[in-house]
Order: sequence, then C-alpha cells, then structure tokens
Amino acid sequence: MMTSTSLVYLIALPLAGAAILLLAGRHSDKWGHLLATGLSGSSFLVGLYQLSLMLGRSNGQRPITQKLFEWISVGSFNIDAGLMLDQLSICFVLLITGVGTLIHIYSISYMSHDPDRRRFFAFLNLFIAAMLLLVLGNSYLNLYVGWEGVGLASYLLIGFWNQKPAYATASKKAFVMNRIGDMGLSFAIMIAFATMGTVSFSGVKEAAGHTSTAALTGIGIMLLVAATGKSAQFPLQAWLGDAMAGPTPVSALIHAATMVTAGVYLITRSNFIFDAAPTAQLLVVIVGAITLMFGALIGTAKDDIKKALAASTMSQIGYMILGAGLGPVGYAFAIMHLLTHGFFKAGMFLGAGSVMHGMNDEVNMRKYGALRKFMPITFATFGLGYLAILGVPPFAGFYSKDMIIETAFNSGGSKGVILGCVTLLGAGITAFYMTRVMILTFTGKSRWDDQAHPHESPWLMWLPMAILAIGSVTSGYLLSHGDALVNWLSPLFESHGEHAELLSPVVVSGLALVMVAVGVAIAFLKYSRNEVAAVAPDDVSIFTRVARQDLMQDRFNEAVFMRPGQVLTDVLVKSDEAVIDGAVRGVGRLALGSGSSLRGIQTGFVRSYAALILIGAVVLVAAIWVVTQ
Amino acid sequence: MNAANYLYLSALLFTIGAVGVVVRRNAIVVFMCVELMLNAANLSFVTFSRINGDLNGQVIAFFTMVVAACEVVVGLAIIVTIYRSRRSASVDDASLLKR
Amino acid sequence: MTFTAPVLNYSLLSPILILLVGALIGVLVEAFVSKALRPVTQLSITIGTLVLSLAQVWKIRNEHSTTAAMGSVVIDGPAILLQASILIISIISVFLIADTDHFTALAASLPGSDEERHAVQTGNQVTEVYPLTLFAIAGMMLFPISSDLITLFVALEMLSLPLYLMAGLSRRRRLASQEAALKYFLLGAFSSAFFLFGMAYLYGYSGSVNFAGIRESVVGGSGNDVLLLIGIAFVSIGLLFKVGAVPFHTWSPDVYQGAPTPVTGFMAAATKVAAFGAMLRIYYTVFANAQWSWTPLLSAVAIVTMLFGSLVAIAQRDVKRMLAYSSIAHAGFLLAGVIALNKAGLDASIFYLFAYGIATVGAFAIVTLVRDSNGEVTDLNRWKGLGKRSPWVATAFAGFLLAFAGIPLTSGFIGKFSIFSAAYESGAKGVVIAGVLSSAIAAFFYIRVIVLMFFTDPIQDGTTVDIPSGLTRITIIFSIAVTIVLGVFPAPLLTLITNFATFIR
Amino acid sequence: MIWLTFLMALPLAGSVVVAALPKTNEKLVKQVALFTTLLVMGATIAMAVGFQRDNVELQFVEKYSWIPSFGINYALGIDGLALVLILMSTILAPVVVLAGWNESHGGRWSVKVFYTLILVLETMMIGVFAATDVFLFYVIFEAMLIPVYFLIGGYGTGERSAAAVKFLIYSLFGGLLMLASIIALYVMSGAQGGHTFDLASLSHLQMSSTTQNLLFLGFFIAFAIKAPLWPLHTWLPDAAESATPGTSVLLLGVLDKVGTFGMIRYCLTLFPDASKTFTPMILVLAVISIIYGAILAIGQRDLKRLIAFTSISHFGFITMGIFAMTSQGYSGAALYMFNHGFSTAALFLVGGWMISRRGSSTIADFGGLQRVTPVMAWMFFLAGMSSLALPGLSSFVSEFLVLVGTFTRYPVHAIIATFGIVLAALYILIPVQKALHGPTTPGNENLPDLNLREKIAIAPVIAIIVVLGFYPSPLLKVINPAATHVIAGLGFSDPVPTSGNNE
Repeated sequence: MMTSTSLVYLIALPLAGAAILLLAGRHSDKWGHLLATGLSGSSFLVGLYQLSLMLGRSNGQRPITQKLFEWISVGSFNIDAGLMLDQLSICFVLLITGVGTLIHIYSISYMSHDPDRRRFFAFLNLFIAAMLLLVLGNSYLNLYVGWEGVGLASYLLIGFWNQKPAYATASKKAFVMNRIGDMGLSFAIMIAFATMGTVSFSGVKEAAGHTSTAALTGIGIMLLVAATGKSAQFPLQAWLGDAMAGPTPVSALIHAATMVTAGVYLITRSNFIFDAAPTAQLLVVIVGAITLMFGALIGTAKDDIKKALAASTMSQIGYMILGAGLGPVGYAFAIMHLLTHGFFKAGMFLGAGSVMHGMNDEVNMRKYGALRKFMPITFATFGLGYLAILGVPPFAGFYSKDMIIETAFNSGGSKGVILGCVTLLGAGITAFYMTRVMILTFTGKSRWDDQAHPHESPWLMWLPMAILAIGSVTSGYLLSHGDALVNWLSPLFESHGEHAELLSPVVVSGLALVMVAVGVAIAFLKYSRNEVAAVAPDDVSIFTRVARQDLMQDRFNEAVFMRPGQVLTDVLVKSDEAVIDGAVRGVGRLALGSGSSLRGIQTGFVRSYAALILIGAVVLVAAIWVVTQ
Repeated sequence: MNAANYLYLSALLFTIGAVGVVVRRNAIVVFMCVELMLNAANLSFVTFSRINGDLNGQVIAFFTMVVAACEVVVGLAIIVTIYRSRRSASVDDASLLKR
Repeated sequence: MTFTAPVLNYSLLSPILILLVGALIGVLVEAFVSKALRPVTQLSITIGTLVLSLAQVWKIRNEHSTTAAMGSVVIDGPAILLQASILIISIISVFLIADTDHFTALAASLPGSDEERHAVQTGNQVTEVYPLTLFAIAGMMLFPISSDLITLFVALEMLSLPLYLMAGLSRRRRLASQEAALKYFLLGAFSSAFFLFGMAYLYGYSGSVNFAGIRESVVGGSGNDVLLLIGIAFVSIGLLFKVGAVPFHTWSPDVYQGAPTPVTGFMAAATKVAAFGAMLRIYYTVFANAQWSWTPLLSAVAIVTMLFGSLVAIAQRDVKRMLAYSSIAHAGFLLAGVIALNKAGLDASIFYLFAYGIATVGAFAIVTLVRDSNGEVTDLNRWKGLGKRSPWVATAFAGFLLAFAGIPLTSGFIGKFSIFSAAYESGAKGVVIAGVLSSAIAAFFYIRVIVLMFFTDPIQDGTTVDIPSGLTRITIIFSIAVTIVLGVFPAPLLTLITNFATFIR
Repeated sequence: MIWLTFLMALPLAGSVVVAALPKTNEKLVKQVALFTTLLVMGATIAMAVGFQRDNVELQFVEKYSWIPSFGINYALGIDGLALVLILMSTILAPVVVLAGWNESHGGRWSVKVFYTLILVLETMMIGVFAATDVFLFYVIFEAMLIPVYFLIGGYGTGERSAAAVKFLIYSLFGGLLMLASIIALYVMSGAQGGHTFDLASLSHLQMSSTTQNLLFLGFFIAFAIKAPLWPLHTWLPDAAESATPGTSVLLLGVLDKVGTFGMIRYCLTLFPDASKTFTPMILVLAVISIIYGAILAIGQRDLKRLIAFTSISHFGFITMGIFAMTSQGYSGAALYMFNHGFSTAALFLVGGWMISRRGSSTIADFGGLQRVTPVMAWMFFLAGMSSLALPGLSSFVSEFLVLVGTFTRYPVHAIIATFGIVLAALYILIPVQKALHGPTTPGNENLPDLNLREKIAIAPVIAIIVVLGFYPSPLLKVINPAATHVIAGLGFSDPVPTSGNNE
C-alpha cells in the first residue's frame, strides 16, 4: 500500500483546535469558535485534497497508509499508531468534516448566547478529531481509541448543560451503555489477537482466510455488540433518546449524521470477518430489522420533536445495519444510505434546532403548529429532508433506502421475504411519523402560548440547513448514478455473484411508494383533519402508551440490571464491613479475650502459685517419662 | 538394709513438704515445709553418697544446711516485717498484687 | 585420707572477688559512715567496684581455664561474655538505683509509722541496697560459670537472697512491695528446693558433683536413666523458675509490679542473663547428649511461654505488669535458643540476652520518670499523651517497645532473627512458627502503648514526667543508643560473639 | 558511581537538615523538603538515562558486607521494573510535597516532623525497590511501616489512630509470615553451600515442593496484604480515608506497589514452581478483587474510600497480569504499576483539594463544582478518565495489555475481568456527576479554584498521564527485556496464535 505523510493533518487540525481552546480557556472566548470552525473546515479541505489524489490513482493504488510512531510493542503484540485512508474511509472523512463544518457554522449563531460557547466548540473539534481517528485508524486498537474518543466527546456534549441533573444523568447513561458496547470491541480484539496474532485490518483480513469459523463468529458477534452500543441498536438503544439532552447541533452531528453510524462503519470495515461468519451476519440482519421497527414505532408516539427525530435515526440506522448484514451486495447500499441520511437527518435536526431557536427552546410539537408562515426557510429545508427520508423520487432517500429494501427482498429465501416486508413496513411507518412531525410543527393552527415569538433564524443558521437540503435532494442521485458509489467501494469487498432477483427494482419502488402513500394518508387523516390537543391526551391505546415510553426499554433495564445491581452493591458494602472486616476484628477480640481470661491464673495467692509450680513439676516429670518410654 | 529405702523416704518427705507449701496458710509453716524439702534433698544426697561411696554428697549436705540457714535469716526478716505491717502471718492475706 | 589444700587462680576469680570485697566494704560503710555521706559513698564504691570488675573481665578475656577453682568454675568465652553483659547491665541499673527516692528510708520501720515519717524527714536514708546489689551481682557472675553442683546451688542462692530483700524496699506502696518480697522469697525457696532435689538425683546418677563427671556418664549412658531423668526434670524446674517460663512464671508479674522499679529493671535484665547463662552451659554441656529426653519438653514449655506471655500482656493495664508478661514472652524466645543446641543458638542467645537486657533496663528507667504527687504512675491509661508532654522520653520508650516487638533496625529484630534461624536450623520448626505467631500477637500491645503515648490526648490528672537525673539520663541514652546501633550495625558484636562463644568442657 | 546509595542518601540527608531546622520556620522546612525531593528526582532521571535498556542483568549493582556472621550484604541493583518504580516514586515525592503544601498543618506534631518522615520514607522507597539482598529488602519493607504509621496517625483525619494501627498490624502480620519464610531460606542456603541472602543465589536453592509452597505462601500473603488483594484488603479503605491526601498517594501509589513488585521479584524468582502451583488460585483472587473492588467503589459515599476501592480493583488487574505469565501480561502489569501511581495520585490530590476546600469528604456534600471551580473540576475529571482507562490516557495501554496478555492464556479470567471496565465507568462517572455536575449545592458557591501552586503540582502528573497514553514506548522498552527474561526464566513462552492450524 502507498504511504502518505499528510493523513495525520486530518486529525491534527481539529485536535489542535480542541487543545488550544481548552488550554487557552477564557482568553479564547473571543475567537475560539472561529478558530474551531476554521480548523474543521481546513480538515475538510485536506479531505477533498486526499479525494482528488485518490481519484487520480488506479483502483488498486487508492488505499494509502501513514505510520506515525510505534505505539505499543510487547512480544508479538505490536501496534503502530498508524492511519489508513481508503475508498471507504474517505467517504466518512468527507461526511464528518463536511457536515461537521456546516454544523460548526450553524452553532456559531445557535450557541451565541451561551457563556460556554468556546468550550462547546472545543468539544466539537475534539469530536471531529476522535471520529476521524475512528475511521482512519489502521487497526482495531487504533479504531478503539477513536471509538471511545467519540464516546467521550458525546458524553461531554450531551452533558454540556449538565447543571441540569437530568442532562447529567443522560450523559452518564450514554457513556455507560457505550462502554458495554466497547467491552464487546475489546473482546473482539482479544479474540483476534489470540487466534490471528494481529489486530491490524490488513493482518486480520489476511488471516481471516485460515481462521476457524468459530473464532470468526465470536469476533463477529462481539463487533456487533460494539456496533449496537455505538449505533443505538437493539438491545443497547436506550441511550439515544435521552442523548437529545445535548444542544441540537450536537444531536445533528453526533447523534444523527456521524457517530451513531460508526457501527455501520465497523461492520462494513470488518466485511472480511462477517462474510466468513454467516451466523454473525445473520445476527446483524436480525438486530437491524428489530431496531428499524423499534425506532419507527417509538417515533410514532413522540411529541418531543428531537426525540421523534432520534427515534427515526435509530430506525434509519437499523436500515443501514440490516443492509450491512446482507453481505457484499449490501455494504455499498448501507454506506450510501448512511451518507444520504447524514444529509437529510442532519438537515432536519438543524431545522428542529432552528424551530426551537424561534420558540425559545420549546420542544413539544403539540405547542407548535402553523410555523410555516413564520419560518419559511426552515420549513423548506425541513420539508426537503422530509421528502428525502420518505424516499420520494428523486430525493436522496429514494435511491438509498429502496436499494436496501430491494437487496433485502433479493437476499433469498424466506429470510429475504421477511426482511423485505419488514423494511417495507418500516418505510410506511416512517412516512407516518415524519408526516406527523411535519403537520404538528408547520401546518394547522398555532398552539403556542404568548411568550413565544416565532421568527426565522439568522443566515448563519439557515445557510448550513440550505446546503444540507441541497445534499438531501441531490446526494442520492449523484451517488447511485451509474452505480458510482458501488463501483467506488467494490474493490474493498469480495462481491459474489448476484442473487436471483425476487422482485425487480421497479416493483420494489412501487411497493415502497404505496406504503409511503398509505403512511402519509393515515397521518393526514389523524392529525390534519381534526384538532391537535395542546397536551398529550391520556385516553390513548395501550400501544401508544407503551410507545411513548420507548417500548419500556428503560423499565426493562431498570428492572433487570439497575435494581439488582444496586441491591448487590449494598449487600457487598455491608458484608465487606460485617463479614470480612468483622472476621479480622474477631481474631483481635479472640486474642484479647483469651488474654484477659488467662489473666485469671494470676490469683494473687502465693499458694495457688506454688500449686501451679507443683502441678507443672508433676506434668514435667510425667511428660519426660512419656517421652523417653 | 537397702539404701534405696532412704531414697523413698526422702521422696516422701519432699512430697510432704511440697504439699505442705500448697495447703498451709501460715507463712512460717509454709517456710518450714520448704526447709523440709531441702532436708529431703539432703537425705538423698547423703544416701547417694553412701551408694556411690563418695564423700561429695555429704559435703553438699553441709553446704545446703548453711545455705538454708541464710535463707532462714532472709526469710524470717521478710516474714516478720510483713507480719508487723499486716498483723497477720497468713500468706493468703498478702494478695494485693494479682491479675 | 589426706587433705589437699585447694589451689585457686585468683586473677580468674578476681571479677567476683572484687565484687564481694566491694559489698563487704559497703556493709561497713553502712555501719560507720555518717548519714549525710552514705549515699554518695555507697554509690561511688558500687560503681567503682563494678567498673574494676569489668576491667578485670576484660583483662582475663583470653585466659580460658577449667581449673580456676579446683574445677568448680570454668572460665571460657561464654563465661566472659555473660559476665561482661551482667556487669554492663548492672552498672546502668545502679544508676537507676542511685535515685534513692524509690527506696524506703527505713525498711525495718512500719509502713506509715511515725518512725518512717521521721526517717524520711530527717533524710535518714539507709542505703543497704547497694551492698545487696553487689552481692546479687556476685551471685549472678558466679551462676553461669559454675561447673559443679555445689557452686551452682550456692551461686543460685547468692543471687536470689539479696533480690528477695531488694524487692521489699520500695518507698511507696510498701505493703505491695513487702508482699512481692514474700511471694518472691517463698516461691524462690520452693523452686530452689526442687533444684536441689534434682541435683541430688544427678549426683546419684553419675556419682559426681562435677559437670564434667556428670557429662561423662550421660555420654557413656551407663547408670540408671530414671535418676537422670528426674534430675533433669527437677533441675530444669529450678532454672525455668528463675527465667520465668510458664508455668513457673507466676512470681514475675507480682514481683515486677511490687518491687521498686529500678530493682525490677535490674532483676529483669541481669537475672535473665545469669539464669540463661547457667541454663545454656548446663544444657549445652552437661545434658547435651540426653537431648532426646528434654528437647521435646523444653520446646513445649517454650511455645506455651511465648504464646501465654504475649496473650496475657494484651490484657494488662499496668505498664510494669505488661513489661513483666512481655519478659515472659521473651523468656520463651530465649528458650528457643537453648533448644537449638548449636553454635548459632549459643551466639544468638548471648546476643539476645545482652540486647534484651539493655533495652529492658532502659524501658524501666523510663517507667521511673512518669510520676505524680505520690510516686510512679504505672497505670497505662494515665500514660495518655505522653508524647505531647515530653516527646523525647516517649520516643525513647517507643524505641524500646519497637525493639521488644522485633521491628527491623532495632537490636530486637537482629536478636529475634538470629535466635529463630538457629532454632529452625536445629529443626525446631514448631517453636519458630509459635515464635512468629506470638510476635504478631505481641505487636498488638506494644503498638497499643505507642498509640496511647502519641495518638491520644493527655488527660490532666497531675501525671508528669520529671526531668531525669544525670545518671538516669545516662542510662536511657546509653540503652537507646545500644538498641539502635545493635539494630543497624550488629556486625562487630556478632563477630565478637561468634569468635568468643565456645564452651570448653 | 554508586548511584543507588547516592539516591538513598540524598533524602536521608535532607531529612537530617529538615530535622535540624527551627520548628517555627515552617516555610523554610517546606522549601528544603521540596528542594531535596526535586534533587532526588533529577538524580534519578540522570541515572535512568544511563540505564542500558536491552541488558536484562541487574544494573548499578553495589554490594558491601553488612552482617558477615549471617552472610547479609548491603546489596543494591535494579532491572527495568525496579527502575520504572523508582522513577515513579521519586517523581511523585516532589509532587506530593508541593501539592500537600498545607496538609501538615493541624497535625499532632510540627510541620517539620511531617517532612522529616516524608524524606525518610523516600529513602526507604528507593531502597525497597533497589535491594537485591532479601534481608535488606525485608528490613526496609518492615521499617517503612513506621514513618507511614506516624504519618497516618499523626496528620490524618477522623479515626486516624485506629486506621494507623489497623494498617500496622496487618502489615506486621504479613511481614512476620515473610520473616518465617526468609529464615527458612536462610537456613536452607546454609545447608546448601554457605549462608546467604543474595537473591540470585537463593533462587537456585533446591527444596521440596511442599517447602516451596509453604515459603511461597509466606511471601505471597505478605505481598497480598500490601497490594492489597481480596480478602486481605480491609485495612486500605480505612487508611486511605484517614490519611492526608499526600500520604495516601505515597501509600497507594508507592508502598502498595512493593506488594506487586515483590510478587514479581521474590515470589516468581524464588519459587517458580510454587508460583505455577498457586497461579489458578491467585488469578481467581485477582479477578474477584477487580470486580469486588469496583462494585464496592460504586457503593461508597466517601470520596477517599471510593478511590481506595478503585485501587483494589486496579491491583487486581496488576496481579492478574503478573500471574498470566505472558510477556504482554507482565509488561502490562509493570506499566500498570507506574500508571496507577500517577492516576491515583491525581485522583487523591485533586480529591484532597476538593475535600479540604469543602471541609467534608462525603461525595453528596459536593455538587456543581464544574461551574464554581472549573479547573479543579476538569482535573478531577481527567484523573477519573485515566482511572477508568480511557484510550489515549496512560492506564488504557497497561490495562489493555494485561487483558490481552491474560486472554491468550486464561480467556475466562480475562473476560470476567473485562466487565470491570464497565463498572469502572460507573464508579468514576457517579462521583463525577454527584460532585461536579448538577446545580451548585449550598455551601459550595464560593469555593476557590486551584491556585498556581496546585496547578504546578498537578500539571506534571496530568502531562505524564496523557503523554504515556500515546507514547508508552520509552517505558515499555525498559520493561520488556525484563519481562521476557522473567517469563522465560519461569519456562513460559507466549501462546502462539491458533489460526493456521484449522485449515
């Protein structure tokens, strides 16, 4: 592989930004946000430059690496701090830095009133750096560093307003649940090292050929666990909803566009493992399918605009995971959906942010309504994102999502049918809840109270929204035009022969559109016709209630993990004091007790002393007798 | 007559003395019992010197008497002082120091 | 039969003779010198005698002989070392005894009688304690070098009788002091009766009063073992009583507490050296070849003694009694050295005796300093916050305690290590284990005292630490110095002992 | 050049000087102490530069006869491991002095005594790692207790004397068991060609497996008490709770390392077979310590106790790495000892500052500090992150090495231990949330933030934590040769990857 010397700048620039802003402290309040934005932007430029170089090279020559220094080297465990840029990672680099920069710009205005804006930008830069390390690391261990780095950044940003206890708790929850996933990643690395003696992507890819399926399955499953943690997939999805505690730009960047998609990256990157471990691959698909329904269902019941979007994110990533689980045919489409989703979901989050901005941070959609007139640009950009996620041609979602649905159908056998139906159904439900969001927010009568003075956001905010909107319109077409992305990525995946087509693309699109139409229609009947209650009605079906509580995920975790854990902790704390320490103290008391009881021998009467001596004498004589016989 | 009998006698005397020390209360009597034990030992010395046909045993007996005499001096001094200050020669009364 | 005049090698006996002469002069001084001058005269005579005697010991250090007194004493390496130790310990103890405030003005007077009060007021202080001390020391010097039964017995009584009296000389709590004397005397006499009886049987077994003779018959194995065994058992009782081993220890706590503290210190230190010295000689030379009979018993006694001493010490509330029990535990450790029955054991025991003796005197010296209006305060609860009152005294005491506990960098540790390794080498693993265990237990109460002194706040009850007199100060400084030096650079002394200590038979 | 003796002499001389200074001039006392410790640090670094990395033999060897009659020598010498630990100790010393500038006030005795004890302790800290004569090691091992005992009992808070006694009794007990073993070794050496305490020659002793097992236990229990390993740990939380932060740093950061160091230096070297025999049992204890310590840390209400329990968990990792008998495990453990020193130091020092400002060590009494004292809050957060082994910080490297190294030979233990990292997230983030986040609790509104001295004190610690996270090679290069040497000496070699056999 070709080596490069400039990859490090991709990471170094934002990292420097974070360092400067954090160390300079208050001194950098004036210019901190500008510096951060600039650095993120320049990192984007470096990315573009690398892309141009890469385009200039032939397929085989495209991946490049850079060894920074020897990181850990003990016995046969040798890890270099090394970077690798290939067709897959460049997509992420551009997405991260591109969307990242836009969101930097957006935040300049969005956070302008926050006293800690500088710190916010420092964290954003930190995140960019960590995320880039995640996608650029040339071994699982380097990836691990970025993996937990983004976790840290996300923790810091979710808890950015951690003076609110609820927010602090949310950030903690996110970190801990992510750590569970990370544990999976470290297991995967350990197994890989134990079985293959290496943990670098290239090494593992090479060794995967002659490694037992059992080991590969183990690694695969553990990687999946990691992915579920980071990408809020079932069963580790519970943190994402609460993560909306963070400032909206954060939700847009980290919890919609980039970080949460890291799981998809991990699985795609590890294609050589999953291709060789069918069981693991099947599990991936199952997790994806479950999650996409899970998220969609939650989405239908949320009144908090950000949580609705979060649920949708969860569901969309479900699509991607599912796609990635479909093997070589699916990887490219998963990535494509990831990119398009990056655009339209980020766009919609920013839109939501802009709405909140205008409605002094009100998030309850039941308190919105008729905002179309007051914030037209927001409405427009959000609307385009809406069309994109619905998958209406020719918007981005149409290409990427339908591809996944089609591949699902064509993945063969009953599996294919089931998956296809699930994805179709998901599309329908998506249409329903997104329409609901649109209606509740922008149309109908206004339901807000007097304090709210809805107004359009300043250009610094709508400009990024506009750009992302353009992306959500065009990206799908551009990426799939002449299978651009598929061909671009194909060298990375050993593609097998195409499956027998169950349904033709046209049919799939047709079905999908029908489903969407149905979803939209239902939403219209339910919300547009009759009045929307300003407060969530209680006389709702049990289903709605459950959905409002995120399908009981928190209740479940609480009952199964937290409560028993707390009990165990209390018991141990008490027993440590009572049993272990008690035993020690017991020995002490025993010594003291026997001591004071032996004191009794010393009666003070000389005759008893003499008696003792006499007894001693007798015993001694007797003993010497016994001994010598 | 078999010399061994003298040994049995001395052993008997010694035992009587030892038991006496333990059972008697009066300091003087206790002390006399100790003297009895010493003389029991003397008896054995003499007997053995007879058995072994060697004079050292008898010499020791003399030494022992002298030493015993010294002990009497010291002993009586102590017993008398304590009797004067306590108005009692019972060893059981002297039990301030214990445990 | 013809009478052959005894041939005595006076120079070799001179250390003891000097002491006896000094003692006699002391008696005369007591009779004829005026009250005012007596204390200082007596003190100077005593010190002078001791130093002179020490000098003599130094002079004869290389002249080894078994015929110094017609074979009834033997002068050899161990003898020299032990005598020197006894003399050094005695000198620093006499410095404490010099503080007449501890001693009754008139032993003969009734406690609380006008007679006594008058004696105190007029400063009519009798000083018979000095000659008594010298007599005792002479006995102690003789005990470990005597090599026949007569001398052994006489020496035993010579060192015991004066101590009986000295125990009763306390100025305060005289009843207790007299009681101590009584108990010590009765039990001492009782045990020496056993001792004598045992000697009789040894004589009966071997037909010889001389150690060499007895040893020969033990080696030869001829003769009636029953006599030998009874002899060993009873002689052991006498010796074990003197060293205060369980179950023959009962006298020591009471006597230690009742006796005047300087005497206690002297007794605890010097008597142990003398008694163990004699014990080592007897077991290493006379009984060596009968070890099959006595090592098991002595091991058992040693184990019981260590554990008992340490355990009971935990429960003590009186510092002197605590030290008494700790000395019982140490007697157990020292017995391990006797059991070892090898060169290492001998060396270790001698080192241990010296180190322990010095530290003991130092510890009791400090006990003499903690007082209130009516004399010493030995109740540990009133030692609280001593570290605040007078840090240096408390620190010194802590030093001695750490030495007793066998913490490294103190003489106690080297001693413990050497004696345990010797015992282990001879295969007495059980004793070593018990020793380690009891050291752990012992650490308990030594540390408790340190906590009392340093980590608890003083209670205002008139407990004070009076400024040590010059002599006491010398004692304390000397003993702490020795304790530390022997902990850090024990090499010179150890080498000296190794080169010196071999019994000649 | 007699480097090691020189290193040991420096602080000792310093302590003499300090002791000689007037009690009243506290400022001068502190300055002298700080200067001395800095000097020692400089000297150590100078020595470290001269250390030959690839040489597995002991270096800077010194040997003088001390007690010939027992064949005891004053013998010093260091390998990579010892060097690393000595470096850690001597770097931590000035940090502690500077960080705890005022913690000696309000003690039972004068400031002067405090620093005298600290300096004496530093001498012993160097000696205990440098000693190559078992007797010398034992002497220092035991003597070290005394200054620490007085530091805890004299300058601590709360139940300080009880805690000090508990600490001392525990340690003495362990020490005496070790003494028994040492005596046995000594006697056996005498039987096999001359009494000696020289570690190298003792390691060649012939002994029956029973003897070896017993002697091993004697040593191991002593070290397991120091380290401390479950269930011999109960002294540590009390001690840490009562001791001053500085003392705690030296206690947990350095003294407890003597335990894990001893396991490598003495247990493995002297009793290779017994070590193998007991490995399964020890690994179980280690894993228990990891999980148990973590869970109890989660359950603590007192900040200092919490930190103490996290250390128990970390010592579990170290022990596991040592007895995994792989080069990764060993190097990981060795590196862990170093890193733990600094992350614990950071936690204790910053925690100590928080406590001294708030006047309480109950976590619930804090709250919202991030808004009141941002710098202090961030330092605490960073320290916490390094304690939960966040990648990019030093402890991650060591922890992961330990896990990987263990996994290759004992997968089950490694897997269970890995759950520790989730618990770690909890035991760090819970106090972080309670103390730093949320609304500012009444009474904390105007706590002062870190002053310049404190910033200077904590800066190097944080720097080391971060730098070693990305670039641990310098240390690893020093440790690795020793690692392979020891592992090979035990007749182990790293397990080979299984792949390739299943084609």
